[in-house]
Order: sequence, then C-alpha cells, then structure tokens
Amino acid sequence: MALIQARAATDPTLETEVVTYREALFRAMRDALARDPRVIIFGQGVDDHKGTFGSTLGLAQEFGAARVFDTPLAEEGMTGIAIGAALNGLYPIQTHIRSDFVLLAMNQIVNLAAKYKYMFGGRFEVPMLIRMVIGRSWGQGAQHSQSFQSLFAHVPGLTVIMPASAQSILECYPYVIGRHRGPVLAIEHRLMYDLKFRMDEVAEKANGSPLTSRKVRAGNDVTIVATSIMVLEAQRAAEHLARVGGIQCEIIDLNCVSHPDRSLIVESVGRTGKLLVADTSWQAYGVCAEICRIVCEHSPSALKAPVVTLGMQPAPCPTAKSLEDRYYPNLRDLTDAVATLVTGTDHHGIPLPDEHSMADVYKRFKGPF
Amino acid sequence: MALIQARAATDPTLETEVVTYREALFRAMRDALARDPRVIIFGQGVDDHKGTFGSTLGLAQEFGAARVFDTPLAEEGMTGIAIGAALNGLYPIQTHIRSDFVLLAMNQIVNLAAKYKYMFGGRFEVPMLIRMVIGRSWGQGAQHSQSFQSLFAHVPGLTVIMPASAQSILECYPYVIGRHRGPVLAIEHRLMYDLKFRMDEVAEKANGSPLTSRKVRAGNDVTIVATSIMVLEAQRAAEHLARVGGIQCEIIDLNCVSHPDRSLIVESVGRTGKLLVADTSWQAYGVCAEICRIVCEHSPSALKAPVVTLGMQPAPCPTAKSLEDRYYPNLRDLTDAVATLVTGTDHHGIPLPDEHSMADVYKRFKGPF
Amino acid sequence: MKFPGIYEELFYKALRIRLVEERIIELYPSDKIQSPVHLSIGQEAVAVGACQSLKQTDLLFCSYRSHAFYLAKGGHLREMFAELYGKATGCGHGKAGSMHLAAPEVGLMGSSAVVASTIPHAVGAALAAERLKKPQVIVAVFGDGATEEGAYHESLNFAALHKLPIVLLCENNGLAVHSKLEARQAYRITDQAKSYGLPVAYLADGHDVVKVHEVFSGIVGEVRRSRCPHFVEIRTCRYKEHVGPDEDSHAGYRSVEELQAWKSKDPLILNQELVAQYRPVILQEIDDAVEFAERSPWPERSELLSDVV
Amino acid sequence: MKFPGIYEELFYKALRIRLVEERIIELYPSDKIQSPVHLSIGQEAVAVGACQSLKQTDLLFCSYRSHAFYLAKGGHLREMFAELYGKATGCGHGKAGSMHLAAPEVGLMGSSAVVASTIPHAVGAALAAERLKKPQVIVAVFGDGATEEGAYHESLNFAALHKLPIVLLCENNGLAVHSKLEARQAYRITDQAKSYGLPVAYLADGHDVVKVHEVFSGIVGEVRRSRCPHFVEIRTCRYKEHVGPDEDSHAGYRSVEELQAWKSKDPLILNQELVAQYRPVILQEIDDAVEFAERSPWPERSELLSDVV
Ligand SMILES: Cc1ncc(C[n+]2csc(CCOP(=O)(O)OP(=O)(O)O)c2C)c(N)n1
Ligand SMILES: Cc1ncc(C[n+]2csc(CCOP(=O)(O)OP(=O)(O)O)c2C)c(N)n1
Ligand SMILES: [Mg+2]
Ligand SMILES: [Mg+2]
Repeated sequence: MALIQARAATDPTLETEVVTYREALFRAMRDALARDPRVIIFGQGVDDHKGTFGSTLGLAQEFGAARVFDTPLAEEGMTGIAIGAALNGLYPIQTHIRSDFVLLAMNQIVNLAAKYKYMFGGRFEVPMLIRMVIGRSWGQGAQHSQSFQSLFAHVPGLTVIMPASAQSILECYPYVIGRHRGPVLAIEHRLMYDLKFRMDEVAEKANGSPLTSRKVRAGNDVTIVATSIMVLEAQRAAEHLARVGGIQCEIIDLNCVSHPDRSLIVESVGRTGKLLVADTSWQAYGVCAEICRIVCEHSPSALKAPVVTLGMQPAPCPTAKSLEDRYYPNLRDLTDAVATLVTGTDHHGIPLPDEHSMADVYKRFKGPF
Repeated sequence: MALIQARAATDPTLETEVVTYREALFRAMRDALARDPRVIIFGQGVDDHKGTFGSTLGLAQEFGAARVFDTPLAEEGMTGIAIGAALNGLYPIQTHIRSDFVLLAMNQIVNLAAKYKYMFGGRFEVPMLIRMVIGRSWGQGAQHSQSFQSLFAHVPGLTVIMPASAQSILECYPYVIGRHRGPVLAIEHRLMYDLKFRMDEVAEKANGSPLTSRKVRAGNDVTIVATSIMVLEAQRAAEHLARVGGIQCEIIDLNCVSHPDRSLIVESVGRTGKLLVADTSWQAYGVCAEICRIVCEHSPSALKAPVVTLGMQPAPCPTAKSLEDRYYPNLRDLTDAVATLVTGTDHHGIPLPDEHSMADVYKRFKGPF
Repeated sequence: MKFPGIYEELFYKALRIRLVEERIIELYPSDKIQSPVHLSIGQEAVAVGACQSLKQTDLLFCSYRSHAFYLAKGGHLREMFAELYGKATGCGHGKAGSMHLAAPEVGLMGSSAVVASTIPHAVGAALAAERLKKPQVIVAVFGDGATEEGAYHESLNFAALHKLPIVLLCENNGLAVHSKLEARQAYRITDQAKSYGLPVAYLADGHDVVKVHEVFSGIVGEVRRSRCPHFVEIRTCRYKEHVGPDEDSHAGYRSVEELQAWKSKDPLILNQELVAQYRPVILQEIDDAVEFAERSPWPERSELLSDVV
Repeated sequence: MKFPGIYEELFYKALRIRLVEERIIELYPSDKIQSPVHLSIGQEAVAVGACQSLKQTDLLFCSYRSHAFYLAKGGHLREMFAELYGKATGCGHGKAGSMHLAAPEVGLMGSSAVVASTIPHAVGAALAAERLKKPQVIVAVFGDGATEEGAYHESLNFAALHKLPIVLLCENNGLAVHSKLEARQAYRITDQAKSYGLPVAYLADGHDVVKVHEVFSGIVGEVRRSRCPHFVEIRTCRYKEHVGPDEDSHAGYRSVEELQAWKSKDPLILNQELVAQYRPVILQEIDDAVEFAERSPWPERSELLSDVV
C-alpha cells in the first residue's frame, strides 16, 4: 500500500481518490469535531475567512464559536490553557501558522506537557494536539521558515509527527485525537497544502499505531530516510534515477520523528549499505544526526560508504530568492548526491534532472502566508 | 597541557594552582566587570547573599547595583532586554539558576539573538553571554535537571559551551566576553561548582579560539567523547581501566558543543576504531546523535564496533533517589560499557569500580539549589 | 472531627499544616527527605481559608510551595510523606517529590516548579468547565513573583476575555527567593489585575483565617453563580528560608522586625490553648503518616520508564 | 527641501510613504518583490508624526510592518527597494526582505516578524542608554496585537521599574491579521499601561499628523529631560489586507463603513492640491530607487554563509 501511495505526488493520474494535503487536514479537523464534542480547535485565525490555510475553513460556523475560536497572541499562555483544558476533559487542538512561533511555548510544551504524566506518577494525562506549519519560499526569511522537530523529539514525553502525505494525515490525526493519550506535535509543511496525493483504501484498516515510520519506495541500491516535503523530493529523485540510471532507491518516510521505526531503517541500510538522510531542518543535532545514531548504535559496519545528509544550509534563512534557492537542497543536488553515493564517484555520468527541486511548487507559492 | 589539566579532578595533589569551578566562574565574572565598564550582570539572585551559587557573590557591592542587579521573573523579556542592551553598547551577562527556565526565553534566543546578525546582513552584532546551570541530585526532578545543549546547538548563529573544568572556564569566558562578538550560551553543571581543578599555566597563552573541543586524555583503545560532568566521569573510568585493565582511553571534552573539533574526533576514532559518547542529556537528537553524524559523514568504516552512547534515561527525571540513581549512568555502567566495547565481550572479566559514579559528590550535594 | 465553631475548625486545619511542616524540619537532617522543600510555614491560613469553601470537584493548581494547599484541599497525609520519602506509595509514586504534589481525587491538579506555569492550566481547566458545563470553580494559586511572568498577563487576559469560572489567588509574601517586591514590580498587583476588568479583593492580613475564609467563600459563591473570574490578593509571610528547613532572617535580605510583626499576629503562636488541645491528635496522625512512609517500598525499577508517553 | 510650515513638511513625508507603498503595489504582480509585504498605507501619519522629533542617534525598534517607520526615521529609499528586490545593495544585503528592514546609521535598529519581540529590545537599548549615559531617547513601536504577548508585560514592568528613557508607542489599528480587539483583549491598552505607573497619552485620530507630532514631541522632550518612560497609544487604520498588496474589505472581517470613515478623514486623500504639488518630485525619487534596485546585483553566493556567528 505505502508504495502505491507514495507515487501520488509524482503521478496523480492513478485511478483512486486524490486528496490534497489541505483537504486531508480539513477532513481530519472536521471529523474530530463531529466525532467528539470534547474536541476544540483554537489558534490565531482558525475562524477567519482563510481558515488556517483552508484546514479549518468554515468549522467555526459549522460547530460554533465555543468549539472553534480565535485567540489572543499568547503562545505560552494558550499552550498552558490547552494543557489545563485537557486535564479537565476537553481535547484541545492548538494551531500555529508558523512553527517559529512555537518557541514562545517551549516551556509549556517541554516543562509541562511532556512531563505531566510522568512527574505525577501517571495520575494525569494531557491528550492534545499542537499543529504547526513550516514556511518556505517567497521571502519567508529567518523567522518564518524553521522546523523544530529535533527540539521536540529530543524530549521524552512528546510525540512528534511530520506528515508527508494526505494518507499520513488521515491515518495519524484521527488516531492521535481519538486514541492517543499524550501530547502530540504535528509539523505540517506549508508548501504541501496544495499538493494532491492518492489515497489508499486501506488507510482505515491499519492496525497498530500509525505513529511510526513507513517505507514508501522499495529499492536495493541506497536507503533514503526523509521527512516532510523532503520525502517528495526524494521520490522525484528516485523516479528520475530509476528511469535514467537504473538506480533503485529505497525511501523511508520517517513520519513519526520522535518514534522512528529503528528496525525498518537498520534492515534497509543493512541491505543497501548506503544511507542518505534528507531533512527540512539543519543537519547538526537534527534528524540527520539521529538517524546516524540509530545506525551507529546498531550496525555501523553495514555502511559501505560515508553517510550523506541534506538539510538547510548552516545559517538562518535569507530572504533573497537567489540565496534562498541555494539555501535548500534542490532536486539536482539531491539526485547528484544519490548518484554519487550509489556509484561511488562524482563522475557518475548520470544525467541530472532539469528543474531545481520542486521548483514549480516553490515558484507557484505566493501565500497566503 | 590539556592532558595534565584533565587529571585535576581525579588527582588534585599535583603542585600547581588548584581552583574550584565556582572560583573560576567568580574570577571570570569579576574580571569581566573590572576590565570593561560596559559589562553588566543580571539575573534572579545575582546580588543576594548566595550570589548565584557563589559565582557573583559580592559583585553588586563591589561594582554597584547599576552593573550587577536582580531582575523580575521574566526570562523572555529579560533576554530581549539583553539583546537590546547589547545593540546599544553594553555587554550583558544573563544568569539562570536552572537551564530548565531558559525554555521561556527560546524565542528571543533562537528567533532573535541567533538571527540578528545574519538577518540584517551583518549590520548588527549582539555580543552577550547567557549562563545557565544544570541541576542534579537531591530530588531536582523533572523540571530542574535538564540540559538543553542540543536545542541551542541545532540553531546556526548560537555558540554553546559546556565547561568541564575551571581551566575551560578561565580560557573560554574571558575570550567570549572580551573578544567574541556573538551570543554565547554557557551551560554549567551545578555539581561541579565545588570541585577542585588544577590550573595549567598556559591558559593565557592559548592562541586561537578556545571555543572548540579538547583532548583531555590520550589513549589508543577507545575514543570517549563527553560533555560537562560526564568528562569527569569518563576520566575516572579511564583511570580505573588503565589501572586494573590496561585499557587506554582517549577522552575528548567536547567543550564547545556547537562547534566541535570534527577532525580531533575523526582522527581519534580512526585510530581507536571504537567510540563511546557520554552526555548529560538524552541521547535522541542530542550530543550522542551529533557525534555519530560527524563520524558517519566522514568515515564510518573507522568504526570497528557499534557506537555506545550514554545519557539520561528516556524519561523525565524522577525525584526518588532510588529511581534517580538509575536515571543517570553511573561509574560502573560507564566502566562496564567501555570495557565491553574495548574487549568486544561483556564477559570481559575486568573488575568494576565500587562507587556509583561520582557518588560522593552527588551524595554530598544538598543545595543551595 | 467535630468543632465548636468555624474558627476552631480552620485553626485546627492550619495547625495541622504547621505541625506537618515542623515534622519535615525535624526529619530533614536525617536525609530521608531528599527533596528541596519550600515550606508553607506562616502561610497556612491562606490555604486553609481558601480551600474551606471549595468542593472536591473544584480544581486547584499551585506552585512548588504546595504543602499547605495539598493538605487544605484534602490530599492524604500518608501519601504526602511517602512522596517526600520517594516511596512507591507517594502521591506521585516517588516521581514527584515535594515540588510536584498532586491529588486529583480531591481536585489538586498539580504543582509545578516553574514559576507561574500552572496559572494558564487553571485558566484552561476553567475553559473546560465552562465548555463542558461542569459546575466547578477553578482556583489558580501563585506567588507575588509569578505575576511578573508573561504567562500571567496572558492568563488573566484570557480568563477575563472568556469570562471563565476561576479564582486567581495571589499569595503575596513580598518575596521571590530573596528579592523584595520593590526590586521586581512597578505595579500593584490588584491594580494591575483590575486593568483586565477583573473584580478584585485585597486582604492585608493573611493570618486572619476566618476573614480569608469569609472573603473567599463569598467569591467562590459568586463565581459558582456568575461563572465569571475573580482576583484575590492576600498578604502573608513566609517564616523560613525560600527553600529548605532553616530560618534565614539573619541573612539580611529582609527585615527581622517585619517578620516579628507577622509572628506577633499569628494565631498558631498566640493561641497556645488551642494548640495544646489539638496538637496531640495531629501528632498522632503525623506519626502514622511518617511510619507509613518509612514502611513503604521504593518504586520498582520498572517505574523508571513507565508513564512517559 | 523647504516647506512653508510643519504641516506641509509632515504631509510631504507621509505622502512619500504612501506613494512608496503604492509603487510596491504596482510592482508586486511582476514578482520582482518576492517578499511578504505588510503595507503601512493608512498608518503613515503615525510614523511621520512620531519620528519628526527624533534625532538620528535616537533608536527605534519596530515590527514587520515597518516600511513607514523605516522611511520616517530616515532610512534610504534606494536601499529599501533594493532590499525588497533581494539585491546585494539592500539595507540587509538581500537577507532581510520587507519584514526585517533596518538602518542603524539613522537609528532604525531592527524589525522583527515575531510579534512583540522587539519591545524588550527597545527596553534593553534604553537600559544601555541609561547605564552608559547616552542622551538618547529610545522608541518601541508595536501593534495592538503585540500587547497581548507576555513579553509586553515583562517589558513594561522593567521599563517602568528602572525608569528608562523610552517611549512605548502602540499603533492601534484595531486588528491583528483578521481579528478584532474585542476578540483578543479584556483590557484597554492605555489603562493597562497605566497600571505600571507609566504616564500615558491616547490619540484617537492617527490621521492628524500635526497632532501626533505635537504630542510626540512633547513626550520625547519629556523623556529626554526626565529619562523616564512614557506610553502612547494612537488609533489608526490599515487600509490594505494584513499582508500583501490587495484590499480585502469585502472579506467581511471588518466593517467597510469604518474603513470609509477613516478614509474620509485622510489628508492624503482629501488634500489633493498638496498631493499634486509634491507627487512629481516624490515619484522621481521612487523611480530612481526602483531603477537602483533593478540595476543592482544579486548577493554573492558567498553571502549565503557569511555573518552567521
Ligand atoms: C520560570 C522560573 N524562573 C525562576 C525560578 C526560580 N525560582 C524558584 S521560586 C522563585 C520565586 C518565586 O516567588 P513567588 O512567586 O513570590 O513565590 P514564593 O516562593 O514567594 O511562594 C524563583 C525565582 C523558577 N522556579 N521558575
Ligand atoms: C509571536 C507571533 N505570533 C503570531 C504571529 C502571526 N502574526 C503576524 S502579524 C500578526 C498580527 C499582529 O497584530 P498587531 O500587533 O496589531 O500588528 P499589525 O499587524 O496590526 O500592525 C500575527 C498574529 C507572529 N508573527 N508572531
Ligand atoms: Mg513570594
Ligand atoms: Mg494591529
């Protein structure tokens, strides 16, 4: 199933339901409200005419202002309020239109939400969902472009997901809201909102928790572990390399950054001997580092070549397009890195794709921010 | 020099100056005030009769309340105030008696201090020092025991140091305050404040920046990369293993967590083939992960065995002594892990030391918190 | 227990807290309580007076200085001592210590060692009470220092904006660790609270337990009826050092006279007759609780990694 | 340039900002400005009136909505357009974009896209002015929404407590993105500011540029003399959408009448005579600046990793 689903972004012509990331989010939000009267959604702008980039549009009208409401600008306070609301029976969904602003709520998230269960000997639970959006393109700049998965995933007690498809959203969010009993941080990517994904029917059948990693492409030449929009980039690179270079990439969508499927990763690297990690954030102390740890602690001898990691350049994000284009790894870079890793030489002679990464998507994006 | 200095904590009888961590901090603070009238120190309790565990004691009296002053409880605001003060000519030193509270200031640190130079094209600088203390022992619990080096070190623009000796303090702090032009976070360990360290005379001679890693013990059997108090634990384990097992550990004090000396690490691992990382925080997405990344990206084939990592257990810190004793790796665990790694078997037969880690230090500690 | 009147009942409850704290002081040198203790001695009447009119279903959130509120709200004494001892039978199964007492069964919903951090929790619980139509009153307890934190401002604004059934209770002991109010605050706490449109009450004498109870019960009644937030500031005095079992009035950071003035008005010191009357039964209860703690087992090794996610 | 009187001078400066914003609107569809723009149209008089009495050595900190203040404080127009274009000659060398304009040479010390985040910077700069005995006045500019953030409370308290030479200026346009004040605030901004002991001024008409200037120059004089903090709230109106070049009054989140009422008082609309008089020279300056931006080179590749630490 995962394999088919994975092709959606690149091949939306397949004959099953096609759902955008935004629609999936909207469905997850609407269903949550409809299923359980204890669910509330709040955040700046959830009830306005843009509706959190469409993901909460009209829900205040449908379910009432008591359940879907705007808030003052008060990230720390509102996160504390979410915790208190959860402790007294509500299921709060808090939204942030940029993950950068969540730094204001780090104390409540890390010192309180992550600890509330353990610190009191298991006598409390704080089931709640915090949604936040990564920005990119159109001059988002240093303060509207960060993705802090590693800051959260470092802290025991938190569950961190980064959906890379509509399927992941429709599998994970209902599970998180309906069955998971702790605080979850969902990091969404703004540039995926408009993308179409093919939905797999078995979504509902999944037994066990969807809060783990998933193999989205099988291959024996190299293992690519990726997060969020980098999963799509990796899929594009993989399609290209399969077509023009006969290289078969295996792609693992990390999906649940705090609880990756270690054995999936270790098994894959054991088979391919080559590992590339592609993340939406900086490499140092990030996902790239953590995946290396997993492999190093288990079987470093499986690695037949140095690991390659791709992420944002080690700097704040510049706004000028000319610099921003170089700030993120593009499809050429990624394809070249994979080809070099697999062939063992940078004179691999494999033709690189023309576009810079998902350039059409990135260029088309002009807000709303 | 580093090699000699390293033995101070274990062998304070050597005939050179012996300085406690606290004294070193105090000297650094006092000298900074004395050298430059633009230096100010503020934080909760810097001017009281405990003086930030002695590190600022009497400085308000000596230098006046305009330069050393108490603050309201307002971590985010005060960090912003430090930034503004730096922009207009002061050199602010902000203190936090626990690093846990710094989460309240993450927005100012990550979104502002780390970005101010880059975001405006290099037109501003924010030279400032934020000191924070890691707590441990005597029931510090979930909210008074965390060390967040990886959260900061993930973010370009920040410099993060974790002094593991008086020497490091007296080399790094004056350099940071007097010559470094950006924001620096210094993460100190409460349980080192009373420890004595032998000072090496060449401290002042050091040319180049001290903001990097340092080899504190040479050996060919295994590379131990450690931070903060874990450097001392590693030194104890190493002395023991050299004595009873003929095992020679090489120890690298990471010291500058944000800017580790990659070649020092890679060279060492290339020689020993074995790596153990010991950090004061959780392993996932932490120092343990980052060191694995460095090795994986450079030469994973150097690793002749899986990497071993030691850190806090993957949970918030419990308060009960019986649980806390198991929460942190102790000297036995560490020694056993090294012996197992070096010999390749857990039936290594090397006798383990008696005490649980630096149990005397940990037991003696009863505040002030 | 039966009491001739409300004064005696409140006195008894306050004395019980004082004697518990004094037992902790006695025990502390034995190192059996390996936990930083922020004692409530001097502030008992605030907790007792405030909790008297609360129901078990009313929820209270407080700070690391929570011994008094834990007991006043109805938390079990045995589980408190066991928690201080780090035992499996403690109210937090040995994971909480003195700074994180909780007793959900009687509505004590948690206490946190990060200043001001539970104030928004109380507001959130009040939001839930309002949305789920629970007839609860929620209480947030915090010190004067907590009012300096940004989250305090955010909490008051939200509580007032959404008209939530909450009492915001500031225990003003004039100190944050060793800092006086004047070194920290440009505002008067109640005046600042008024600016959010909150009805405020100010009580200058936190030792007057009956007065505290009367005022508080009026306010709790009002909140229960109107479902609107109220603010109360009560001046009080901590007798001991900020954290730990000792006196530190010699340290010079506060005036010994002021401390004496408070003590000279303290019913638990003045009314030795009542003390003599209630002391024995309370000590018995404390003995029992301490023995329970002593006898109780340490947490299992498996507890280390349980209840994380 | 010479002006017959202060009104004309202020009018000219406000018109200049308006015309710059309008040029941005014109250019925007070309995608040459790839940056989210938070236009100041409707709010020009606040910036112009406030900055008129400031010296270049006085420091000002503002938000992402900073075009007006950047220009009013004396920032170069060429460098502003170059920055919007992402060029190396921009005031932030192409790393800043519209949201992070700065001009340290004239005292514009930075603008941040995180709401309220520069308020404490201004307080800190005022602390430095005080400690280093610099005769500066520091100005913090922020929107009504910013007053909801905890850091705002912390900043006001500290500024008042330490009596720092700062003017806290709230540009109240009644909106945070699409949210009205009533959905966000239980307090009145000036009343709440008063609770910190700050002297406050409230101006209902942000279009009255001369009045803004008079009031502000009185306050700036007072701060320069007394070295004590002051608070000013000015009501104003943003004409365009929160971010971007369009109108969105049809979207229904605010009343079209209110917007019209503001426009009907707007000198830049009413006084077409003066507009006609000043427009040509301003347009020339704008043409030149845009041409400068067009001609300027992109940042070097090496810029990507420079100025990080
Ligand atoms: C956010 C935060 N900052 C600093 C501290 C350190 N600290 C612990 S208690 C305290 C004083 C709090 O004073 P107040 O709120 O008046 O409570 P009191 O101790 O007087 O009951 C401080 C500064 C902390 N625990 N949390
Ligand atoms: C901390 C933070 N939270 C949320 C946002 C998203 N946001 C951007 S502007 C804005 C509204 C701010 O309103 P106000 O302070 O009144 O300024 P105005 O835009 O009206 O000038 C919001 C919520 C942000 N940038 N920063
Ligand atoms: Mg107090
Ligand atoms: Mg506004």
